[in-house]
Amino acid sequence: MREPELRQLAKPDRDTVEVMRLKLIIVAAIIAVICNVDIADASTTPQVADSISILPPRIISLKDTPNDAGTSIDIEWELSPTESLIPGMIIEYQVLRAPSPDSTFEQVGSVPAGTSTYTDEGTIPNKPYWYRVAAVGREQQVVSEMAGPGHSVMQWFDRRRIGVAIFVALTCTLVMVFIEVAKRKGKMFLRRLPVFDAIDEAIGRATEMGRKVLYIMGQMDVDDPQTVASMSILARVAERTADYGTRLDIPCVWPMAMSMARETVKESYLRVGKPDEFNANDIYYMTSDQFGYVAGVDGIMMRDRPAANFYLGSFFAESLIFAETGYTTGAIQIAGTAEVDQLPFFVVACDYTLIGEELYAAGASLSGDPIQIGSIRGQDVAKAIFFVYIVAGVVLKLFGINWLETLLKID
Amino acid sequence: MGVVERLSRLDRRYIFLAVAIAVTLPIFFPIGLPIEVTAPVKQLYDVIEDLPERAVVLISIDYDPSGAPELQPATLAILRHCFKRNLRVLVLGMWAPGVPLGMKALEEIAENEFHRQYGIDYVNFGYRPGGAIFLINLGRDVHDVCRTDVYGTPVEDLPMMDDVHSASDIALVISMSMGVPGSDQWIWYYHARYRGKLATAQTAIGAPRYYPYLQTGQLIGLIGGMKGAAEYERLVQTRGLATIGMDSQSAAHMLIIGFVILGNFIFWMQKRKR
Amino acid sequence: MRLQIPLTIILVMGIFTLVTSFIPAKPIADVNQMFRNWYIGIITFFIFLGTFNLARSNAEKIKKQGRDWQYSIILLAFLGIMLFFGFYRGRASTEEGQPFMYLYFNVQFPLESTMYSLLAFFVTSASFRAFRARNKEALCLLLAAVVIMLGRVPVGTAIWKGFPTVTEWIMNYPNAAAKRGIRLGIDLGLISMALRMILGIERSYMQ
Amino acid sequence: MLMTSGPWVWIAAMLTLAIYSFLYKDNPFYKIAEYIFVGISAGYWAIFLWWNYAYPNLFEPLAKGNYLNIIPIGLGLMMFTQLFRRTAWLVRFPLTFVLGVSLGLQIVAAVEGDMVPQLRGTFSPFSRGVLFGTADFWTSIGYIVLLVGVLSTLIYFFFSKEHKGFLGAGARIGIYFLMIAFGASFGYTVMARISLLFGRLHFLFSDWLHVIK
Repeated sequence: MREPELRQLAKPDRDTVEVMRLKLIIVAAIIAVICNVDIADASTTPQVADSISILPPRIISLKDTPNDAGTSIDIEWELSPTESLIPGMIIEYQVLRAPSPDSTFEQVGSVPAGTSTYTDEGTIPNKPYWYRVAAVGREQQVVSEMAGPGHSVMQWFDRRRIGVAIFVALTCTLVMVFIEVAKRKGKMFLRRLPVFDAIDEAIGRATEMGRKVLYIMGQMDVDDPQTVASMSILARVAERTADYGTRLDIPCVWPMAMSMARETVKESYLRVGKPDEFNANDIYYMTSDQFGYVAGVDGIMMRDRPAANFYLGSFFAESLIFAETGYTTGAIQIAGTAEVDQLPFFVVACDYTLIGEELYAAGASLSGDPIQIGSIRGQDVAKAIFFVYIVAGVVLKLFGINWLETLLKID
Repeated sequence: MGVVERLSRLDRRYIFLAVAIAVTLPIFFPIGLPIEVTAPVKQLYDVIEDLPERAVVLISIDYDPSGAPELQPATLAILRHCFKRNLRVLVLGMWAPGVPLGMKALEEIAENEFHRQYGIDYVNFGYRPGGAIFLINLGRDVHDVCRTDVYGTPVEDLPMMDDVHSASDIALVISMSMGVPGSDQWIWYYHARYRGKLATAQTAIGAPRYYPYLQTGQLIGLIGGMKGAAEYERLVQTRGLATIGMDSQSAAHMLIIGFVILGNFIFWMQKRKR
Repeated sequence: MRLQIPLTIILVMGIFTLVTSFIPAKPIADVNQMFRNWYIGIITFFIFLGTFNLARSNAEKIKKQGRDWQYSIILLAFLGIMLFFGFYRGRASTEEGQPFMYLYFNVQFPLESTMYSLLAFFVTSASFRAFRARNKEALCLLLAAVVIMLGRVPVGTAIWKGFPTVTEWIMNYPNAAAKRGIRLGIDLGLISMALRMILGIERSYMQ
Repeated sequence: MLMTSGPWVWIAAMLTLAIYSFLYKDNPFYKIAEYIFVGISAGYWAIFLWWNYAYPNLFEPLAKGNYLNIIPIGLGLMMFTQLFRRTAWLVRFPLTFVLGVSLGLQIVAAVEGDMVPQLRGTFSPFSRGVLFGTADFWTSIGYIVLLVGVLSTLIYFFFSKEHKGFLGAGARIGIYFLMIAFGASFGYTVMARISLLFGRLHFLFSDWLHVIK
């Protein structure tokens, strides 16, 4: 805290500081004479200083607050000269407002001494307002001249967020364009992820051992895209279990996700021609409480000892509890999540892990649906653009050109 | 079966037992590893050291029992420091489940250890709802937003509050915080309006986010997690919960590293055999 | 009708929310806020439906005397107790000192934090079996974990004063870099999935 | 006081031990604790959401004459049509409303809260000073590592081409970064986990058994 003060004194306008100090001494001396007190005390005790009158502040501008709903006005004023003459005499500034010049002014807010701006956040768009600012001391207050009228205006676009808007438009357009391309061109190439073989292997082993497959689709409901991505993988897993005649157990956190899973699995059983083997009761609601759910699933693992555990979707602190309990029961474990904080635990404790975006890509790739694959292609192009953007940004910065960075600025 | 073979099939329950022992033993047999005091903790200590006697310190209990292992030790250490320096303490909180924690802390330190008098040396206003709005009003008029204390006593009957009316009568605010409402509100709605000294204690997860506020001077001190609390305990020269906890932490961390080394040793031996 | 109207709702609501987040003007902002409040309100019904489902499935289990049905009685009893004490004095029933809060502090809270603290055990067992230097990648993982662990506790500082500094550097640079890369990918995956759902291309969530 | 009176401490301690017994093996005590937990938490959340969201946001305003709130309440009640086979499709109305609002918000949040600041943060620290030695050495190295790390991790998540040649090399580096990050995060969270266990053990030894102060 000491440093800024030093810097202030070192500033070129040292003269003003000196002059002010001189004024201060004079004023203090006058006060001392009037009140008959010791000079040394005078400049530091505001109670004494209150016996002379405060000079009023002066309003400089009334402006509409930019980029808002049109419900606020920025007020700026010149500080009362008293503040620099007798520090501590003014305690705060009150901002007063009236709907017309001759109606009564009411207080809308206050700021501590030394502050010269205030945003009045309670105005009606396009309505005129008049303002005064009062400097308030311990026993007296002085009101500035009236200023006005000021208006607040609605804005239809938040200009500070232009960079965000551009990137939203860019990514959305890329995805949509490549979905269209995929519709016309048919299937596109997508790198094969090693997890596909792992899925088959895990279900195959469960069948051999005559144990069931446990599928957990995470803590979130269908409004989390990860849960929906998990569904496309579930469709493939269910096809396999239907094929092999292995039981598929799905405890759910949310009722909506539960009915979605039921529908997905039912369709898969239908596709491989075994609709009779579908058992809706294997897909059931457990609880929406995080650790209540963990306690329940751990119980299932220990009692039924499923041979393959899938954890695909959004996971939180329970990730490692699942993975370690599953390991003790000897299950092959396949995980995938876009929750960055939980990835380390899955990577360490599971046999295969889909990292972040791979969760989304795996579903698309497994379904073989050209539309989904097309949107993955769109994501890839976006990544390529990010790559170029970053490289270009760094290179330009080294030449002192900053606009690529400025575009991304959000205040 | 060789040793390596047997170790590689080590029952996990022995690992669990080892963890329980590593965390428990230091509770009974402290190791007392030296704890380096970091600057943000020392800063807060110095500020409290420099306060004039009988100055008022406000401690805001903005956490619930799940934050208690990390934040309660810090609360105790700060209370101890305040009473040692003969300061007056005003306790309140913006988290309803935190009230019992504040009461417990005062009982332990103010009553049992320092035998201070309630209403004269310290007061407890319990849970105060309203978040940001409450803080704005608090700075303006303490009596208006704290009409009765946690036991239902009117504020007029608490002698300590006779000269505590607004922000300018409070020498220091310390927000013990694990989320919202908490330190953010104290910074944005209290400190921004009324200035005055403000410090915070945070959980280990939350602490890194507050370093920038230290640089700008909005915070005059920061206690991060159990480690920060242990540092403060060292400064006030007590062996509190956090100091014991840090021994447990050291033991548990070393145990894990030991298991990693053991695991790799087994792995290496098995690979060599093949 | 069964498909067209829902698809229209999601399209209109999705596009409206997306576009209007850039429009600060008051009438639009007010409507937006209203929709967000409705959203929170409707979401709460998801939980009510869940609670209902839970009660129903356990009641059925007791009726059919399925496996572990005795435990379901305990579950229903505690659910009932909690609901009763949550409502019996109106809004005041969740204030401090009420039975509802006693149950929260002394039953739910210890269960929850104990369950959470199991992680301390699992972190250790996972480190023992999984942190093995099978290849260079695994070695990186292992070394990073060990260095960071040493940098966090007094015993690490006692071994070498530099551990905290190295810890901070790893957290701030290589760790931040990889997380940033993952996040950028995840954002794209999320946007593309959300967009497909809004446009009605992805409709697997509809039963 | 809520947390120290006799019988309640015993209940909390017994439940704590019941959960820990699971570490030895599954047993009836754990099962009892498990079912209590599921029951009580379901009740807690229903009550919590009712008094904190549904009641103040929907029903109270409705009682005060804000009749527009009939729409969300109606949509919410439609959730229960799911219980009957013939009306189950009506769930689509509240579901698509919720999805529309939530997905729209999520797209903007992903770009504004994550994508744009992350992109910016990658190259904003660069200046001539960073590369040509006026900044602190390890900080300069750090920024370069950060840049390489972000770019190579991006390459790792490239799905439309096989990872060969330039992409292959980039992805390899990306994997190393991922592994360091995962290891680091793992090590970093150990402390918080141990704190939780310490908290529980301390509760048992001090509040329940009183063997330590």
